[in-house]
Amino acid sequence: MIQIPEHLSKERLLDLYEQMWLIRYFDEKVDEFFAKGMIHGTTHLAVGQEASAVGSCAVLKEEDKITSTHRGHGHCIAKGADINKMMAELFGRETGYCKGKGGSMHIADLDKGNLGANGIVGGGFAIANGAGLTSRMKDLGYVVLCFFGDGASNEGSFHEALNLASIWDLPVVFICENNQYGMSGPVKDMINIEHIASRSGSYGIPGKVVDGNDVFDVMNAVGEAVEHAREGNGPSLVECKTYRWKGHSKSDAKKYRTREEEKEWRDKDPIKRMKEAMLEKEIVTEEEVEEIKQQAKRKIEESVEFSKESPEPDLSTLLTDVYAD
Amino acid sequence: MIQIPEHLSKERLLDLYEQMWLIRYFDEKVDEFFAKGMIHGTTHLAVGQEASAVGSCAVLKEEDKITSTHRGHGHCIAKGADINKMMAELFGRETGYCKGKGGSMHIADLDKGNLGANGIVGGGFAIANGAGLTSRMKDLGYVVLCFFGDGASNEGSFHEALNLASIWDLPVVFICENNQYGMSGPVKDMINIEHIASRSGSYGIPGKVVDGNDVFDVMNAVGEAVEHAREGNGPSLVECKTYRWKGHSKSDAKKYRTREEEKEWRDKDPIKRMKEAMLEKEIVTEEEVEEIKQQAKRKIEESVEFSKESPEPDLSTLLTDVYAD
Amino acid sequence: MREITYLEAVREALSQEMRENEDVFMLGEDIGVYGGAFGVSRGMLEEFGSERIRNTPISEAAISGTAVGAALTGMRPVLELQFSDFITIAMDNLVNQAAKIRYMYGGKGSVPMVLRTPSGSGTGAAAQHSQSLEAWVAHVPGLKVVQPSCGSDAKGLLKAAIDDNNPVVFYEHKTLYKTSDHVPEEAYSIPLGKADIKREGTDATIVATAAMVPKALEAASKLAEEGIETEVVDPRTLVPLDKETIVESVKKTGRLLVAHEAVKRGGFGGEIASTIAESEAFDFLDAPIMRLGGAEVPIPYNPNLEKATVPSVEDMIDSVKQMVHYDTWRENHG
Amino acid sequence: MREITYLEAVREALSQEMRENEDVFMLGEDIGVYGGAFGVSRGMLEEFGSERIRNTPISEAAISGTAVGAALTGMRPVLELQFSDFITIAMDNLVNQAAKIRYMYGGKGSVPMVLRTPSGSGTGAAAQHSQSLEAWVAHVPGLKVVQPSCGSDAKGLLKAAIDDNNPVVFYEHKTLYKTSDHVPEEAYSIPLGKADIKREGTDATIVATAAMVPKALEAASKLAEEGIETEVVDPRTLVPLDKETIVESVKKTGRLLVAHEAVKRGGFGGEIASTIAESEAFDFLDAPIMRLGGAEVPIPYNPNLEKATVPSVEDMIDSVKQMVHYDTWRENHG
Ligand SMILES: Cc1ncc(C[n+]2csc(CCOP(=O)(O)OP(=O)(O)O)c2C)c(N)n1
Ligand SMILES: Cc1ncc(C[n+]2csc(CCOP(=O)(O)OP(=O)(O)O)c2C)c(N)n1
Ligand SMILES: [Mg+2]
Ligand SMILES: [Mg+2]
Repeated sequence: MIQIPEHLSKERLLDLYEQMWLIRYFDEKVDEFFAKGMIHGTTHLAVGQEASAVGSCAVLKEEDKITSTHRGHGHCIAKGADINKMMAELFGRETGYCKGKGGSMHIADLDKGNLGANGIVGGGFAIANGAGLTSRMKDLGYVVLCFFGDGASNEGSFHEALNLASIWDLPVVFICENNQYGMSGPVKDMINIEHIASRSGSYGIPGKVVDGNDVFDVMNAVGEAVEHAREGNGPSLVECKTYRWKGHSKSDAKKYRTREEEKEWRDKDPIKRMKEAMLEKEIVTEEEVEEIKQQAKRKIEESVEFSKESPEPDLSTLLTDVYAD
Repeated sequence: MIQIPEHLSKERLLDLYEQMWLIRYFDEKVDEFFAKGMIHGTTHLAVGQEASAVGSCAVLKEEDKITSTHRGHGHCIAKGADINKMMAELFGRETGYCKGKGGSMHIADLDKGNLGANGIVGGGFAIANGAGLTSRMKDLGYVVLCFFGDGASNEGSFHEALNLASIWDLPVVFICENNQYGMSGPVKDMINIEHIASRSGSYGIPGKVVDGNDVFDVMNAVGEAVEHAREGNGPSLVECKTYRWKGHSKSDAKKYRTREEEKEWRDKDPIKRMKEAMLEKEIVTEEEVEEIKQQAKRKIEESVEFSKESPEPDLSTLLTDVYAD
Repeated sequence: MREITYLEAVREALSQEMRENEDVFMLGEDIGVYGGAFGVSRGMLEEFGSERIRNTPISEAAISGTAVGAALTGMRPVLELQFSDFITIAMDNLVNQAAKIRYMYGGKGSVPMVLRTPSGSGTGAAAQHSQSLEAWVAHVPGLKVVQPSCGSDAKGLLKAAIDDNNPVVFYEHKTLYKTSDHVPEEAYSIPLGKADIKREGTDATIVATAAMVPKALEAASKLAEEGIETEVVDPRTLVPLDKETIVESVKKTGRLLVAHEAVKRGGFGGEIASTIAESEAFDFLDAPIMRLGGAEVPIPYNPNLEKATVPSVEDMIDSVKQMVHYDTWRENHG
Repeated sequence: MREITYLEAVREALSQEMRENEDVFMLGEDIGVYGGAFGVSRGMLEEFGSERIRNTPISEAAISGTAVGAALTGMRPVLELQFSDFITIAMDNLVNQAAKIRYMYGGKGSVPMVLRTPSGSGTGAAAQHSQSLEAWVAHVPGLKVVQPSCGSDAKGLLKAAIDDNNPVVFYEHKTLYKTSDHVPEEAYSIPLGKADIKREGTDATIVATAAMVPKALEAASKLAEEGIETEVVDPRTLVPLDKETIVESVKKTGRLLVAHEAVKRGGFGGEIASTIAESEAFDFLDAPIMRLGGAEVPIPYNPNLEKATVPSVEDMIDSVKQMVHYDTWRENHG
């Protein structure tokens, strides 16, 4: 049974719980639309990985920032995004976050401190450093969370950025969502050590492994790392062990893993575990959690309506937004 | 006092001793010519670092390979290069290793297993992997030494290559010549841990620190790593702590370090230490070592004569050698 | 003759070469059990095993450099980059190492590697997964550059690329993967540097590359309905470029349109247009050379916008007509 | 007016901007106490301190990406890459991130960064330290590209680049660093996208970039001795390109030679030549447009070979004469 931190109010807990459902429903909806051919391009779903996004962002202040990945819907929602604008972007509509120009892999919400998803694996590491540098140079006090996958930890950009963040004491927390696979490459074949968090040793920074399907474990570890950064002590590396339930992207026969393994991980459903912990402690009732779940579902459905009703971008917008004035 | 391994014959010792002097005289000659404007371009001298090149290559078989760096004359000599062709290349002559097309940073001696110097810091890591892969796929049994500097260990290519070598068990030994500085960047400011060798921990491979100014310490450590690789156990990382006596390249006021520090390291002269150890153990006489030294000097002077007498490449060669047939 | 898809043709060339030559092997991300991002290597792991179909970590710098080192020491690696946009991360190994080694070493050593990679827009993959960056590599001495426009060309050109002793960048266009044509079953080679005249004509020449070739052919047949006979030349390789075939075509037709999907500004079309303008064909020109290329924007996600970035059949028709009616056109516009 | 070197002009622009604007800072390898590989930032650490003159590890991917992230969040980083050849390692951050962020995000955010880097051959630094790769970045929508040919331009263009809200690649030519000209002391800005006519003429136009500009001027004065008046146009920025000034010049002279040091094949000269050929200037051409560019080789080390890779003053003179005497020339050669 997972442990609920004392300081969290019921309201806050339900808020986090709703975020988890929003992420799950959002991505399941997207999955459905892709299957039906209603949205084009590609997408990467975070179903099963909700806790690392929600737990990490839960410890942030509004002015803190994140950099996200190709699998970014969860981070985006957890950092407070407008679901309607997200869904509209996937529909390629003018009302979307990127006016239909970006799509799933490029949603950013600069006002909320989300510096953007990224289609380049490992593309966010150094950008996070840059944002951390701004915080330091302008004395803004904010911290940056940099999300990345197990696969991304084999990119050179990981190494260069963690080293730089360390020697410059940048306020960046590097959060590895180790979902056991790259696209198909099993982390155990691609890395010769047990924990990616141990790579922190190459940079002289703290490294910690957490149960990525336990939203509170994530909160504790990331919370500590964020405080460490905020106090000027530099970066940390936190590894969340988790699993993606769906295929890597829209077309994936998942031949690289077994159905048993999938089932094992489904049993560690982060949403179910959070719910059970809250019920066990009698913080909430079955009805209350059900209501939150339904509310999340409704929000997602509304976002679909909003998107469908939104206009396509005008062809005249093709050539705008390339250069800033 | 440094320890001479039992198994080394007097002949072998004198051979290694001569190599050290060849490297020193070669690079001092080059230094002189650059100062006089007799050779153009730029160059990076290994004076003071002779032991890491000589000690590392001393444990290799003829068919083993190396990848070298911008500071590559020492590696090249230690891997058995023809000094005349090296010097002629620096003079840009037709008789040089590269027919005058490459210069200091691009000397390669494929016949002797030197896969080339490299003007790109970190450029050799993955090339070494590739050569190691060939050895494995064709069952050739050779091992590859990959030389690189402390600065290069902050390139992403370091990380990616060591990870790949580890998971593929490639027969590559990564040899860091930590001479305390990049061009001017002190390793202690650029890396937040004491030993670069500790970075081996990120890849689950052996890492070892040696006194890079002790040719025998280098031999022992690299020898072990080479055997480890040859037996199919994969890569290792060996860090040789050393120091370059000269500036980084032809123009360098060396403002980033103190004269005291320079003196401390000069006192650890790898050539002098080797000589003293041999004399102490009465393996050689003063006269013998002096003769070796003079012989090395003569060879370098001959190489200068050879180079001066060699013709410039014909302009018609400009367009050849771009593509292989 | 049987029809197979472009994707199958690529796979067949790879498989035949691997059967033929022990030194050929493949490396890349997810090319093993997953079969590659687009499925090109599906089934190859089963036939060739994991030593020759090498699944790699997500490390484009390492895998490209490893290919260089393996090639330099006697293997013939075929590297797959999942999207040609990621060449940005492999660029140093390709440009500063692979392309230059032989020359820097004074003519010693060679780097017989092929970098295969899917390029182009049209799948909704947006700005970082849809570029056409072949102009970069075509600018680099030491590299060869291939852009097949149909499966039968892809098969023969890929064999030639693997057999070549130089680093070759081999672009596979994503939207062509599912197209089919007649592809001989046996292994064959199409020499690098030999353009193909995909359709003969007398009134204008369209030099088109990759996915622009089928569009040019469509434009040509529509133009034929109006009595304009367009010759469609597919250079197939940008380096080496078969200048002669293009020059001869232009000498015959007197008009040249160059069309590529890559961004027009700085695209290889400028090279082709200028080369022809500098050649003996100049005096045969009855109208200025025209170029069509991608819009000067990152590729947008929305399908309509995405489509609008790329030259269309209509754009080609309009351009050819403008050239054919250049004198009249000039009077009206000039 | 006082004369200072190109190198000093660059340093002065940097220093003045840094005094003016707190958000401007520099990062790069060895730019601190060492003063940068070519000495551009010498003395700046002392004035601005190590927080604003940030000495970095040898990590081109990290430092370029850090510049992107800092720019996106409100700073104005000026990144120095020691040699422009190393852009290969920074390419992903430049092309897939910096250039595209604003567009991908639907017009939100901007990336006001400058990547300064020395390019070109002539110093014996050989194949991996001598390239001219500006055509790559000029092909990428979202980037701006500057190539100053003298100190006074460098100073004004650098200010404009730093003040610009977009990622700008600013090429400093190594062999120009020691050249001197009259450079105003106060800060001033030269707009990006404004070509400069370095010499007026009536018989032919040479569009030359970077180190080719002084050569073109030398060629022009020699040609003048023979009565041929050559106009020398320096675009100064490839993106945006001042098409108008070139078109007007060609309309006046009727002849165009484009000269750059970069490898001719796929160089930006093809873009300039084609753009002009597509423009209204076409009808004014009295001879085919000519291009001079670098030989199709990696840059060799030997000084004579190295020199031979780059267009010479004589090459320019010959080309201009060939254009001027095109009709006679054609009779003899055609
Ligand atoms: C530089 C780069 N290389 C490869 C890809 C293709 N790709 C997209 S996602 C992915 C797997 C990433 O694995 P991981 O970092 O573990 O993240 P996950 O997908 O598991 O969340 C790959 C190979 C890419 N987008 N960018
Ligand atoms: C990719 C790249 N970045 C920067 C440089 C410029 N440079 C040449 S040598 C050098 C320092 C290298 O330091 P280190 O790896 O410690 O080797 P050392 O020179 O000390 O032998 C630098 C920055 C380069 N050649 N290549
Ligand atoms: Mg993963
Ligand atoms: Mg060093």
